[in-house]
Amino acid sequence: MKAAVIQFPGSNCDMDMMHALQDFGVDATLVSHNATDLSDYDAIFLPGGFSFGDYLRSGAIARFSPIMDAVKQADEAGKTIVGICNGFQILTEAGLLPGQLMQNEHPGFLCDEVKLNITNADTEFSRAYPTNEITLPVAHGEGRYYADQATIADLEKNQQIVFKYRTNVNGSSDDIAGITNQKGNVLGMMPHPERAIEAILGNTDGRKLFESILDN
Amino acid sequence: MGKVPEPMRNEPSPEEIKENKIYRDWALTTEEYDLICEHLHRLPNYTETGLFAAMWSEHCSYKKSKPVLKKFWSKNERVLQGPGEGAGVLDIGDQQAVVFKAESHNHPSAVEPYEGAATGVGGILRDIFSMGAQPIAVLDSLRFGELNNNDTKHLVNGIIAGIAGYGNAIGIPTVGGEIGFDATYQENPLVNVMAVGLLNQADMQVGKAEGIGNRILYVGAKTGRDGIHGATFASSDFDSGVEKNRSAVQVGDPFLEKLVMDATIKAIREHGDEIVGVQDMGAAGLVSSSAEMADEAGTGVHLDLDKVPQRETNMTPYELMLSESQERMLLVVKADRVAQVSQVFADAGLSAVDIGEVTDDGKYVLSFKGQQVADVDVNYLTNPPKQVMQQSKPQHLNDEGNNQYQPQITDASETLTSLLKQSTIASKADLFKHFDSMVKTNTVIKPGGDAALVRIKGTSKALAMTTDISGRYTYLAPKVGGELAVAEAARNIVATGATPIGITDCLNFGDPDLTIQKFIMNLHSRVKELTTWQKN
Amino acid sequence: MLDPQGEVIKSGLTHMGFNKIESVKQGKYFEIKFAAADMEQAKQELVKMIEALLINANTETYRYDLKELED
Amino acid sequence: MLDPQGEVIKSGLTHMGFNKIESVKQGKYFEIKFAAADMEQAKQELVKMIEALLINANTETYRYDLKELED
Ligand SMILES: Nc1ncnc2c1ncn2[C@@H]1O[C@H](COP(=O)(O)OP(=O)(O)O)[C@@H](O)[C@H]1O
Repeated sequence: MKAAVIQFPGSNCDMDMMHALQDFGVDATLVSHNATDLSDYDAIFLPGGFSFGDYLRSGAIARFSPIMDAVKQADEAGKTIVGICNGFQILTEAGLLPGQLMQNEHPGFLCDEVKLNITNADTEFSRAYPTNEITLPVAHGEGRYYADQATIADLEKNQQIVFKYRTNVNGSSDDIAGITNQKGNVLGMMPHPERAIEAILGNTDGRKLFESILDN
Repeated sequence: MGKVPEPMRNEPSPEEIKENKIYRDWALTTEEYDLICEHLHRLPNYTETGLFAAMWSEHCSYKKSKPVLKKFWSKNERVLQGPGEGAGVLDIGDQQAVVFKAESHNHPSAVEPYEGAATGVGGILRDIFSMGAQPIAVLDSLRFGELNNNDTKHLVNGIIAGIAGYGNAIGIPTVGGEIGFDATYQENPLVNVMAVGLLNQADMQVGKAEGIGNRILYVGAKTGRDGIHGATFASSDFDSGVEKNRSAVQVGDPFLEKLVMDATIKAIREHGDEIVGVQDMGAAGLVSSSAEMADEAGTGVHLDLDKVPQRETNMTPYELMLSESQERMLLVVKADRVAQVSQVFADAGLSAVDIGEVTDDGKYVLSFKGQQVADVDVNYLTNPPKQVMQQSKPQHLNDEGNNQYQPQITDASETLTSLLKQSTIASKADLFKHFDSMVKTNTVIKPGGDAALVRIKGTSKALAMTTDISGRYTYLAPKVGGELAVAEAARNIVATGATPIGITDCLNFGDPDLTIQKFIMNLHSRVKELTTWQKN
Repeated sequence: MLDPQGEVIKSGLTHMGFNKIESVKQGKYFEIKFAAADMEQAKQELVKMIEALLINANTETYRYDLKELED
Repeated sequence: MLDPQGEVIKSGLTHMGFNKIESVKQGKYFEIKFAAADMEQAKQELVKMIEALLINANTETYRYDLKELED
């Protein structure tokens, strides 16, 4: 699998994502936000961080980067697209995923390990998980997922919700931690699976997410 | 020096400076001022007086504490760079080195908790990457007044948010630290931040302006009026006093710093041989960075101030030289390689501006709007006459009684619970959860342990790091307090299974006095002991 | 619209002793200087900027004031 | 004052093709409903709230509009 990790100015989990992908033997390349072509890649990863300082709203400015047209084309081609944390924020701002990420209910950055339920174990991002309960790191100040009730109802109906917080740490609607688009090829999530792939760091619950993607 | 350029019209003349002893507002003594006049064979103008005041301040020159600080035992086979540069550097094998330093940002944080703490993180990170190292961790060591006070809560919230705001955004994990509360710190919180970096030894940079004709490049944020202390007569374009006061607050921009950091490290890796010196602009910004680099190399510097990127209009040479605007770096680059080095910054959307050159005459020369506005000796400017510290034993040490305090414990479990309830002892997890401690995916032991442990990817090594203060002990008995701080830090390191290999100290005193001397002499012997013991 | 910050500020003010607060809303405010041929074009440009970037229409609304400046 | 946010928004807009932008400043905006005996007292309360909590006097300035509402 050839993967692209998009580097926006202010991305700071780009190298972590590269490290994780390489750990799984993926041929991963850093691609600048100024690039315009992603046709060489099978999967696109939008990493965490503070693109453009997260000034204005997180993800708001990044979504106008030249690379985003190529990301949209990749979506149209049905390629795998994953946005983690800031990447999720960019995908919602860009309209590739519904809803919006807002400031945490209790304002302030939160770095912790949180328990999640896998609410749809039949996606290309969750298929390899043998259990429904996992723990992943979160690190965000604007991770409160918000969408209007009709949108939430649609997400539920279409089984687009992949991860829910067992304890809602940021006030997200419907406890949502991660969703896919309707087609199921685009995933956005606030928790950081790429921080949970090595035993030495104390958590390997992120591994199955990468394995799921690689199994496709 | 010809006709006075417009922005400088309101500045006092050299005679007025002498007459009204204006230099004293900038903490230059009359003796020092007289020495300067004697050295120059003329009266220094406003800009020059400002340069000397800044460079001869204790903050920049350590003119009082240096003789004592020299006593530290700072050499062994690991030490690649001891005191004197932006940060200390220790060999960790495999052609790698660890770079680390701690710095306080107490006063700015007391005035403006969020920005004060945030810019403290920004400043210490620049010290690390200006050596060519990639910052890998931040630690913080904080002291506040008692927590039952609203002002303290305001300071705690602002300072924690400031450290988080800067460190999280720039993507360097805050992996450890400590927080204590004591009424002593009621209006004077201590905000000490430490940064640790990883260096490929081949990339090591020092702040040296070598090579006659080499160019001086300015990178990063534009210069504004932030952080300019003292009487700024020239700022009469402000319409109100309030406005003027505000301009003294430094505001951090972690987004810009990340761009500057990444590009500087890249430039050093790709053009290390053509980049002769790198220094961040910290205290006394442009003057201290450029003058120190020239002094280090025994050269002179000529800067063209019209080229300095400016955020505000009508700035004077004094303001440009002394501004403490954040996120700025100075690079000395071989004259024929300016284009290549500048390109690295341009690729990151930054501009590297050529603002001057290295000269052979040992002079510090500034030009502004076609005039020469300063001309002094670099060496004289950067090396104030050493001062012997006033020595007198602090009163509270004289007052100390002989009777030993013996606690009376009637109900041990109650004593225990009341101890655990003390804010200094209670868990700080509610505060440090605001710090991203995991970004970069190297943090093996996160906040909450004894020391933080950060692994080095691609090797089987990890670095243990901790910060400790023993304020109350040091106050009561400087010698024992110093010993205990070193010992506690060492214990924390050892508890992770690591071996202590180096110490950086960050001493927050009032005015330099006897305490420092005693404290340092003693730290020195303790450090020596520890390292000797480690070798055996 | 969801405004957690407004809520936090309200409860902060109430704690500080301002006890007659009914509601607090908070939002962002921008001051943009830009060149345009005339007021009509300026208005169109401004609305474009607002809707494309400055607000997120999911959760935010806006109002604006347009003023002509000498140049 | 330095306004990094305003700077970045400005360059964002410029990249998007709005190329005649001279400056962007950004700030916060609050709408507070509260009870007071009269306009004079309301004004005093408001200024107190602003200076005590809403702005950071070191880095921010403010202006306000006060309007009477029916209850
Ligand atoms: N301000 C802080 N920033 C990061 N980590 C902190 C901070 N304060 C405390 N910690 C973490 O909590 C641990 C325990 O703190 P403390 O109780 O002060 O330690 P000690 O065991 O040294 O008395 C520290 O080692 C550190 O990992």
